[in-house]
Amino acid sequence: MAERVITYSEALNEAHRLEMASNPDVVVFGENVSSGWRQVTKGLKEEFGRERVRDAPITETAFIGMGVGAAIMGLKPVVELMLVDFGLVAMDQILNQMAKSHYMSGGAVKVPMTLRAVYGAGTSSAATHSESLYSLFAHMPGIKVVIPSNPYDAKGLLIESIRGDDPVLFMEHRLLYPMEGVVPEEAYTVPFGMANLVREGYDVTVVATGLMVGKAVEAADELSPKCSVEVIDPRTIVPLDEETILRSLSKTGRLVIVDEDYERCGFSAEVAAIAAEKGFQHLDAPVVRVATPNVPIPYSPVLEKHLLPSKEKIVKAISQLVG
Amino acid sequence: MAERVITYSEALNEAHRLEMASNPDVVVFGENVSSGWRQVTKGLKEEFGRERVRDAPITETAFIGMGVGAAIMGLKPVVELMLVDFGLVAMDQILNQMAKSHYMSGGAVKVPMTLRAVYGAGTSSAATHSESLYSLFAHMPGIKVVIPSNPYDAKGLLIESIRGDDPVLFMEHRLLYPMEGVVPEEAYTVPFGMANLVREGYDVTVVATGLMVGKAVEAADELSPKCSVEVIDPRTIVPLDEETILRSLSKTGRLVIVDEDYERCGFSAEVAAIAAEKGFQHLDAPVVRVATPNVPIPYSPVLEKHLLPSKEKIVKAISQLVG
Amino acid sequence: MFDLEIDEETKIELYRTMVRIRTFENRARVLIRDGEIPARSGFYTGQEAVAAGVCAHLSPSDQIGSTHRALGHLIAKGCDLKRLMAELCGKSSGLNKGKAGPYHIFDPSVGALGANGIVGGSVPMVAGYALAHQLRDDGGVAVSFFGEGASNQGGVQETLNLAACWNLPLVFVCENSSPEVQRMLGHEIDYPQLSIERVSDRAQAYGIPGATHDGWDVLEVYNAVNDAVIRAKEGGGPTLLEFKVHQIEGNLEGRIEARDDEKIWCPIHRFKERITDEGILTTELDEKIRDEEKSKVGEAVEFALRGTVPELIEAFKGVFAGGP
Amino acid sequence: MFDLEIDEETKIELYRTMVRIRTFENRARVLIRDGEIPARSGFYTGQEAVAAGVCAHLSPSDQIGSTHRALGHLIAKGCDLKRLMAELCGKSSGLNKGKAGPYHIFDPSVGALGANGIVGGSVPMVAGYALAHQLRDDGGVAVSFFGEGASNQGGVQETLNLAACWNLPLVFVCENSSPEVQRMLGHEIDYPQLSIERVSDRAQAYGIPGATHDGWDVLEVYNAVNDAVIRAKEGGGPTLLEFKVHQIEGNLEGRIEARDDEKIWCPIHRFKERITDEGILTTELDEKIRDEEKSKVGEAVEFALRGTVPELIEAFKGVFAGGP
Ligand SMILES: Cc1ncc(C[n+]2csc(CCOP(=O)(O)OP(=O)(O)O)c2C)c(N)n1
Ligand SMILES: Cc1ncc(C[n+]2csc(CCOP(=O)(O)OP(=O)(O)O)c2C)c(N)n1
Ligand SMILES: [Mg+2]
Ligand SMILES: [Mg+2]
Repeated sequence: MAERVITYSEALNEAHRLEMASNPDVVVFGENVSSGWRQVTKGLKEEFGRERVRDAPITETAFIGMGVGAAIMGLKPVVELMLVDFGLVAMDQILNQMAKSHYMSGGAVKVPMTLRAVYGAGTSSAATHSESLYSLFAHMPGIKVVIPSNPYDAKGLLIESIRGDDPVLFMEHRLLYPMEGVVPEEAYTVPFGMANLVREGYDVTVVATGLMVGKAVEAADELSPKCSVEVIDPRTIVPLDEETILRSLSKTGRLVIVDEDYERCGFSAEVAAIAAEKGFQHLDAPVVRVATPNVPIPYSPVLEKHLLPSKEKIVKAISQLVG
Repeated sequence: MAERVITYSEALNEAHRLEMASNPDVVVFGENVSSGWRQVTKGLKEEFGRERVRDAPITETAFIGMGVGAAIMGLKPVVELMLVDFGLVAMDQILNQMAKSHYMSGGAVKVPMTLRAVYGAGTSSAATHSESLYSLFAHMPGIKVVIPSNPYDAKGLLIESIRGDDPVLFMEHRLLYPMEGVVPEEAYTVPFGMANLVREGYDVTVVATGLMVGKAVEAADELSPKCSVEVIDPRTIVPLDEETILRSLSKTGRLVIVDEDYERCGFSAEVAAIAAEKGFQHLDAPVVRVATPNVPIPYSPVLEKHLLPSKEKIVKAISQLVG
Repeated sequence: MFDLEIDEETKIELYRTMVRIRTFENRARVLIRDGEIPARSGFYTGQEAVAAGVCAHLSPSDQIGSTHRALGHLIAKGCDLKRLMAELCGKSSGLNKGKAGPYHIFDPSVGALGANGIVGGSVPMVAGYALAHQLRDDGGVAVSFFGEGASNQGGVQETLNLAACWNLPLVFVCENSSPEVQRMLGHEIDYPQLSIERVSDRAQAYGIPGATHDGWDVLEVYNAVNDAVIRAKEGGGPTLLEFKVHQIEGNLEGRIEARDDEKIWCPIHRFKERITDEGILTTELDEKIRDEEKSKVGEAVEFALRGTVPELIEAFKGVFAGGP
Repeated sequence: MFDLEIDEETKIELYRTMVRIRTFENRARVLIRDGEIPARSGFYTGQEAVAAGVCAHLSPSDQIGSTHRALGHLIAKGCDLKRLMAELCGKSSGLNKGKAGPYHIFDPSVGALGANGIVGGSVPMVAGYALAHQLRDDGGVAVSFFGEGASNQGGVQETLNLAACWNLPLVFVCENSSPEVQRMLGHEIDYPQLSIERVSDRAQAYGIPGATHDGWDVLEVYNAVNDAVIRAKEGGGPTLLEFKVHQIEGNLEGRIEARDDEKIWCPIHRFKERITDEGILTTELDEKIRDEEKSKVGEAVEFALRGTVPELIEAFKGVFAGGP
């Protein structure tokens, strides 16, 4: 039987439908989620009804907080943040109430909530519509941070998020929505904290997330066979599969981190720090970060492109490191 | 003439008074800032009047945003956030509007605003009243992040913040308020981006901020003369004086970072990453982070103490590294 | 609103709840002084009528969201006094293993979800409790307590709109710590917190019913909440109730009565006079209630002090429910 | 409110401003189609009367804060059309060097401070502009534009309270993109955004004056704003004005008039009829205005296209004003 190919956004839509069909506690809300224009949530209202799929007023604090409360009551809310940038108006609900209620309560309550957020640059949308920001959420204890880089992972990780007992920030790069891939029709899960070894290699380890995974693979293609590049996609940055990264490092001795988020105090810094702490004996060369520099994303496409990590920058970083 | 000794909070109060007296554009607002109980702002209303010193409703988004607007108009607002934790309700105004307006406008507007925030653990105040969080602000481009560790720096850095042209997050550890030190009576500035070499040493470099500077020095005392510890206080983490850190590293070959903020994607990760990238050739041993682990701060004093960085933990980290 | 016929038993219960709260808080003050409770926090003294009058209408399957001044709400909602006091003392026998402290207590077994250290922070969450009742159609209701300071917070105002748009079974209870009293006492206020006198005047801005009452009169509270709870349970949507309160001083001697000059706002004093006049409360009964509550609180203190501090390894446990 | 005697010149200016906005936006649509403007954004078509009627009362030393749908506000406030169009095209000759794009334009020379990509994001900042006027006692005023969706945002509601508490010289202008029209058009709305029909009903919740007007009638806008601006300048504090608007389709042919079925809400069409009836606008004058505006916009397009893209080094410049 031919394997079925669908897009990343279709995979996410399917994950919603499967979980909503099998569990009446799964509810969906956010801005315009019932609109037919929204690829990930379209059709849900028609299939599961206006009670379980609701458009919320443009009040992220109120509706994300409502998600936290609903989760504490045992529902499984999947709440959509139209863009991760807009989450900044609701950070108390996310970083305090959603993230910490379980711990603060000594385990008396759980917050099984999935907060989906679109992210990413590359569309000339400027400083408040282009960010990644996952490092902000990863910095704070209590939130699992998930960044699928392909349709298969998107579906499996979303189902895992919904079924799990913890608050999850689920990040979807908007430029990945049209990406196609083989996706099984049935429900399945991709576990958290298990990196994907996207490509084996021997000379250098590249850790990349989200949209950057594809760029890392392109860079690896371009450098092959001159240089053998191992590409690791952590899939979840909290929890992080340090073992797979360190094991790879013990083989290659070289590390490049490709991260669309800002560099300073970002995920790329964290991986570099782990290497410097726990992988030091393996390191044969300086660690290199290919991240977005500490600059707001400008509107001008040429300026934007100049700042963002790219295949070319990855190739250059690897070449300098290995060459 | 005997040098004058005052406390950290008195130094901050004096900085306000000097700048308000010399510049009518300096205005102060925040929750209860006119109260006689508030050490840093007390007496300002009586001296400079109710127009320039105002208590604001408990609406951080509104009054921080108002500060941004007032700064764009050429005033020099000094806005107080009672605790940095409460800033989470206003992150859009801080991380988007305050931080990015200058860049986004192509330089057409400036935001010379100082956002003062009390921070820090150690008082059994639990998860939403004990955090450091400066890494969240440092992650975002456009905000200078200042953390004075003693009365002299507190006054000089605050005056520099107020006089400067950029938005500043000014972090004051509450346990430092009673700290005494020699502080000149006149106005002076401490420049940003220049670390303070608190203590010279040859065996290991310790980078520490805020309250942790004192703990690092205590640890150095305890280890001396067996082990010679260099202690560096960056004073501002944005901009960061990488040079001083790297120079020290080239001498010691060993690096410990002591940071009260959460470890993951935190300031300690950033310094470790800089070492792994730019100081790799100097590093003789793994970098060590002594930071608050990725756990919300618990109420119980024993649990809280167990998590926080301490002199003992610093001593242990250094001993393992050097020993 | 019609005046409910409130039976004697209910009145005595209301009185008892208020006495319990005050007794508990006064003992907590002593424990703070003695260093057994490691941090200060907000007290509810003077506001007892609100918690008592509101929670008398709720069952354990109804929820409340509370504030930094939560003890009254938690006690009125039925939290176990022993485990509550142990929590304040930071013991592993506390409701939340000593991790919460006064600002973050959660007790789902009685629907107390939860205290909150962020002004206004619990309010959006309460909308989620109400949403769960609405979706399950179980006739439950959720109550959101907050102060007049909190009433201005963005999240609170957003939630008023959202609850109204979705017709959630929610009662907003604003305890207005009485600027009018502040003014009577001659406190200078350069800039007011609130641009209006009555928080409940905001109700119409969300198209929901609202009213202001004296929060020092427990029967007035009881009556007002009755209507709002019935409306919510019957699908009539949210209500915004405001109760004026005056935060009065507690004491270390365990006295139940307020200072003489505070008696006009003291809900316990006022209600005692009333039900004494009505012949419901006799001196003997009053003493019995006070003794009983005192001994319950005494047991709670003993329990708390007997408890052990958490094991150090607990610090790292429970960041996630589903590991790792 | 009394009806102002509005002179002919002012009426013609109002008409001209509206024509300018629509002409500009229609050309921008073409540039988007042609890829000269690299991203889509919100347009103001159908709302021109609000920007024109409001900004006619403001001088360059008064400020506005705007939204994601800013072009109308910016043009009415007097932004240079050339540098505005160049900004949309991402050119270094743009108002903000091509870094802002449609969502973040700032032009302090005319008090346009600024567009904003975050719904409600500019509103607290406008309180700061107003505060500066109040402290300097310079008789200036600040105007905050936002949509009915934004009106629910926490920061917006907080700012209403703050502005009222501090009596700031601020006019809140809510453009309500007309749910009543949506309903007339038969759009199904499961859950409303707003719990009330009229955003201006929230004014009394902050103790300030408020009123709702037709935003498709530029004279009605002009009158309403006149009162609010005078009140603010005279120390009477903030006002909340709501204008109903209907967002209509623009076009690529450069037509000024709306589609036939949209004409009832088209402020340009309506005002043209009115001032034609009044004998103020003749066919010749109308054509002259349109030609003049078309040619100004044409020059703006030329200027924009002639501009160069920013030098790459610019990307890293200007994160801080005071280095490094
Ligand atoms: C977002 C936030 N800002 C500020 C504080 C500090 N704070 C704690 S209680 C309080 C006053 C709250 O006033 P109100 O809501 O009226 O409650 P009351 O204390 O009068 O019961 C403040 C400002 C906080 N905890 N959270
Ligand atoms: C905080 C935030 N949430 C969501 C968005 C996405 N968004 C942009 S415009 C818009 C609708 C705004 O509605 P309204 O305020 O009525 O303005 P209108 O578009 O009708 O002019 C939304 C939801 C945003 N930019 N910012
Ligand atoms: Mg109060
Ligand atoms: Mg609208």
